[in-house]
Amino acid sequence: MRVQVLYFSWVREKVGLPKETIDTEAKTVADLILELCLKDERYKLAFSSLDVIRVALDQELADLSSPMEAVKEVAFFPPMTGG
Amino acid sequence: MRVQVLYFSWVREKVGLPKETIDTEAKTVADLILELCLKDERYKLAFSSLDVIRVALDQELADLSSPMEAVKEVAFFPPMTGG
Amino acid sequence: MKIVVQLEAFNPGEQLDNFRDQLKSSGALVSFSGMVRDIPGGLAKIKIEHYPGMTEKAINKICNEACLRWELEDIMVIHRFGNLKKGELIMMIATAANHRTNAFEAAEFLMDYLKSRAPFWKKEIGFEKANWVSSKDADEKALNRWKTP
Amino acid sequence: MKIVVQLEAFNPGEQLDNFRDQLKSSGALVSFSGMVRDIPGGLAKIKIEHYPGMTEKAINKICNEACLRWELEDIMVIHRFGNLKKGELIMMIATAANHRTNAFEAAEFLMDYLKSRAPFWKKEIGFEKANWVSSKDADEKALNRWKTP
Repeated sequence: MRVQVLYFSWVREKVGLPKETIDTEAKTVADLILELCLKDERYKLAFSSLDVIRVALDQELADLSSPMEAVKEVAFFPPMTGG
Repeated sequence: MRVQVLYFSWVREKVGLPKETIDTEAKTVADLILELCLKDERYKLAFSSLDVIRVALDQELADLSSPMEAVKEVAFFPPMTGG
Repeated sequence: MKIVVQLEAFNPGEQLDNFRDQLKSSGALVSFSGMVRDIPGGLAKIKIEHYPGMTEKAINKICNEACLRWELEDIMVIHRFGNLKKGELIMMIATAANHRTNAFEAAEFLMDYLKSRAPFWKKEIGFEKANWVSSKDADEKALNRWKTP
Repeated sequence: MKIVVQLEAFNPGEQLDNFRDQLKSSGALVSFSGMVRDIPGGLAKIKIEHYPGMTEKAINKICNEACLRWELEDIMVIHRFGNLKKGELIMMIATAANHRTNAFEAAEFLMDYLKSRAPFWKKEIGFEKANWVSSKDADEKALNRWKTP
């Protein structure tokens, strides 16, 4: 399965890129994070505190346990601070 | 004691005048209302439901039981509806 | 602090910009504008009566109370009297504070008190009949949430 | 309903007037404007990042939810991204309703959700250091009051 992965705010700064395309067999968001962390230290750094990581699947807020099935776009970012 | 008495909104319309000067020995606002009602039917009409009468003494909200001592200006009106 | 009671119409956008232009440190600005609504049967105009002299004092007192309760950088209250047509602006308030909760709460407090404690009375003059607007129980009850225990 | 996410500065007064001009029946109009505050040590600028595509969707969802919960005639949300200086306007919302409680509650609801559920991130760039703004527990807790039992 090929997904577009986007990073924002300090997650983007720690990962070192705004987006990338990834081939993955991850069943859940948590699986995907684990896969990324095994790939490179930068991901471990970005995902070191999962309680401050938020995720969107195809531009809808989701949970770390949400299934990745049929998802085309995953985004990781810290808690939002708009307004 | 000479006081200026002002009327607003439908209290003014029922009394039939916006203000008048009155010589009174009333000790409280309630005394003054009674005095006015004994004077003329128009006041009885205006003050027939005391629960919808509000009073200000020298431009500060007061109660029907408030003392009239040293007061120069009394105003009667319905509950306010600004904003 | 700007408190104005006036006969003349005013422009809410202009007032909002002027109020904001002189702020130094606030991060939050809340405004409320009250407009003349229609009534069943149609509205020719409303007429607002007030108690000159007391009105400004009463509004001042309400604004000072708000400044004691919340950290506010500034407050503005503009209230018209006289004849107003449907859709016309009756009044406007604005509050500026560091944080949004202060600005929102102070604005709601001001509105609740202006409604029931500032000497204004509205008369709705319809095409068929005219009525003084009655005060609502809800408006008197709204004050309860600001009562300190 | 007007939802705009833009780089450009805008004028709150003009937006308020435009919003009000197209209202037909509302008696109450609440607006909130958020401005860039200073930080200890001084602020060179803030930078707001967002998630193009998702941002508009998220704001739309929040506005639709507000329209379900309160009787509103109209809603406006304008939020900027990019570089902003101290005192500059970050965002503005407006709500129009028949009665003031609806307009106030809907405005507070919008602000609470925009703060924590719309994909914006603020970075404060001071003269000495730069920091991403952390989310506040208070902002997350603010959402609780809108949870239906």
